[in-house]
Amino acid sequence: MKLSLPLAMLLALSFAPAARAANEADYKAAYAAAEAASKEAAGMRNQWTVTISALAAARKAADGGDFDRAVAASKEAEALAKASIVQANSEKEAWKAMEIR
Amino acid sequence: MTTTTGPHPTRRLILQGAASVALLGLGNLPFAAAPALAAANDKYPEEAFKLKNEADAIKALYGRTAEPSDKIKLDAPEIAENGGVVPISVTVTLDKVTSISFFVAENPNALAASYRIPEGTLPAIANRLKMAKTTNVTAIVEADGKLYSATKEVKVTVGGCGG
Amino acid sequence: MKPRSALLLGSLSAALVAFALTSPRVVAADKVDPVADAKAFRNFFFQKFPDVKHEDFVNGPYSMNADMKRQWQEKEEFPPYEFALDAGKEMFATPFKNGKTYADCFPNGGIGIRQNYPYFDEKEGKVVTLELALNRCREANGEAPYSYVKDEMASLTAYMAFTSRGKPMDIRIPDDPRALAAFENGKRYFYTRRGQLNFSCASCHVQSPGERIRAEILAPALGILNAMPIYRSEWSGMGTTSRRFVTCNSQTRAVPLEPQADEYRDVEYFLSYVANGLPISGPGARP
Amino acid sequence: MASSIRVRATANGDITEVQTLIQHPMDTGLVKDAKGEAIPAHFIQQLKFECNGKDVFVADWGTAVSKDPYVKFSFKGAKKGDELKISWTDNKGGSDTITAKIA
Repeated sequence: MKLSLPLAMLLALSFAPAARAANEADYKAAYAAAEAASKEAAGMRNQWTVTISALAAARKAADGGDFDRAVAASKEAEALAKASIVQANSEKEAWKAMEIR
Repeated sequence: MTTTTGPHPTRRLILQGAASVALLGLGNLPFAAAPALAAANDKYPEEAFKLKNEADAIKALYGRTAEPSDKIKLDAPEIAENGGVVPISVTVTLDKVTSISFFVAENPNALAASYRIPEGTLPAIANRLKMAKTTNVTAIVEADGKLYSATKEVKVTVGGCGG
Repeated sequence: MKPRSALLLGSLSAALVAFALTSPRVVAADKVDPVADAKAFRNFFFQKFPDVKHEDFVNGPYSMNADMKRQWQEKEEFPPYEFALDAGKEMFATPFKNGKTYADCFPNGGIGIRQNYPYFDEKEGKVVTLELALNRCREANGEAPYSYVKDEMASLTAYMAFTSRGKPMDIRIPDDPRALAAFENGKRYFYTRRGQLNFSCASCHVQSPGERIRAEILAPALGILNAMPIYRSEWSGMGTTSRRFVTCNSQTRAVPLEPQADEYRDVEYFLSYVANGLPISGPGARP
Repeated sequence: MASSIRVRATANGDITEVQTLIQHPMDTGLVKDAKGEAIPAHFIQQLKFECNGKDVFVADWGTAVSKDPYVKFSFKGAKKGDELKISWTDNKGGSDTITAKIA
């Protein structure tokens, strides 16, 4: 039982900085970044359906005022959009390896 | 062959009597006793189609249980290509067959289809049924007042009942 | 969902990097040679499936699995696309408001010509598919175009395919750099991985035809469009080539392009050309 | 409007083989549409075949019969040119009838 006290404090400390709830401004910034990446992927005609659903989830969460989830969803959307861009770029040459010759 | 108009039950029975006599003329059919009443009525077996369990449905439709018979060749795929369209057919080498029905054990309602085989119609049917999931398909044949059955498992990967 | 997709994301980018490194052969910008490509493409399938008769490849999954083939043949006795076929025949004969019919837009009255589609239109400098030509015919005669993924278009192409049944696919590539570019673009699209699942058409239809993906047996890419349009039990309805491309994209979690986008027209051009000589078997029935 | 019933009846010798395909949704009532509401059950309950004034085949169908249902059977006692009357009724009181000549 004695050990758990410092452990609990340690945990609380590590969470302290992130404890501040995300607010609308954080969401707007995260969402804008995600949307930009998504548009770039669309420009390369290589969008993923999961990016779009993550963006929608972010908007829905933000509408509900849950900015923590909205930011998280925006970050996920951005990551997915970026991955689809990496895929599009790498496939510019990679497809030839699969071609039947 | 008498061609009377206005379809109603009594006309059907007279016709059947007349038909079997007429067919006698063709000489290839033994004189058949009037077909068993249980499955000859015109009424749509509403109750049987509502029952979930196969045994109850068979009892509701025919009033007794069936015994397996190797005279019923039940043809169904090993793995259904799609649960919504499963081609199932049956060929029966019993004689005086009056009714054939198909049951899919674990469908929402076990009884899928029931066919009445009047005099002169061959006891062989092909149809396409829906199957909710991997389960047994059973063909029940009523011949000369007795009930026979054949069963085959059909694997289903995509359920056919939708929803 | 979040931890799982992050994990998937990590593994995906790692795989991509590894993949890019391992492809040693940096291919010199070789000249586009459709004839050689087609020969290599067909030999790949003929060698991979030596006991499948060449013309049987157009039957897709049914050329790969005997039990499925039997179920298909039973369905073919009285196929579910019978209604689309009759509807298409009727629509083909019904004149537009201006009195013209589809027969006036197509060579030979639209009968027995499906095997020449898609073709490369030298005026437009692009590939024109049968579905596109049908809608252009409607618009030229003051009628609203049909949706590329709905039943009306499927009925028309079903009837036109039926009138060409058995005829060998006969796609020509004129000696025009834009046509060669379209063929190459189609080939590129066919082999390009897309969607979060990171599949290309080839991942399923070249690497693992005959195997199952969830409930379905994968069709070989050779002759995969010869049976279009198809009645799919899964859709319990007709599907045009456009509908098939769009759904395939979304199944790999890639956002589909608009129907009849250049890439779709070019990949149809590529897939049809490499299937030259194999019989038209549309309209088809599929799982 | 073209009939919902397609039929092929061919006689060889004394046996006539009949194949029928009927255009009908055969909804089970278990399927939900895009908006999540259940599509009400709508299926053919009885399908009758009459030839020369006699019932040659009667089908009682439930919700487990496939969409655009198909059935094949054969019967004796008819010949080329005879008329085969086919009629169905469904659970919503819908129905259709056609008469086809045996080929």
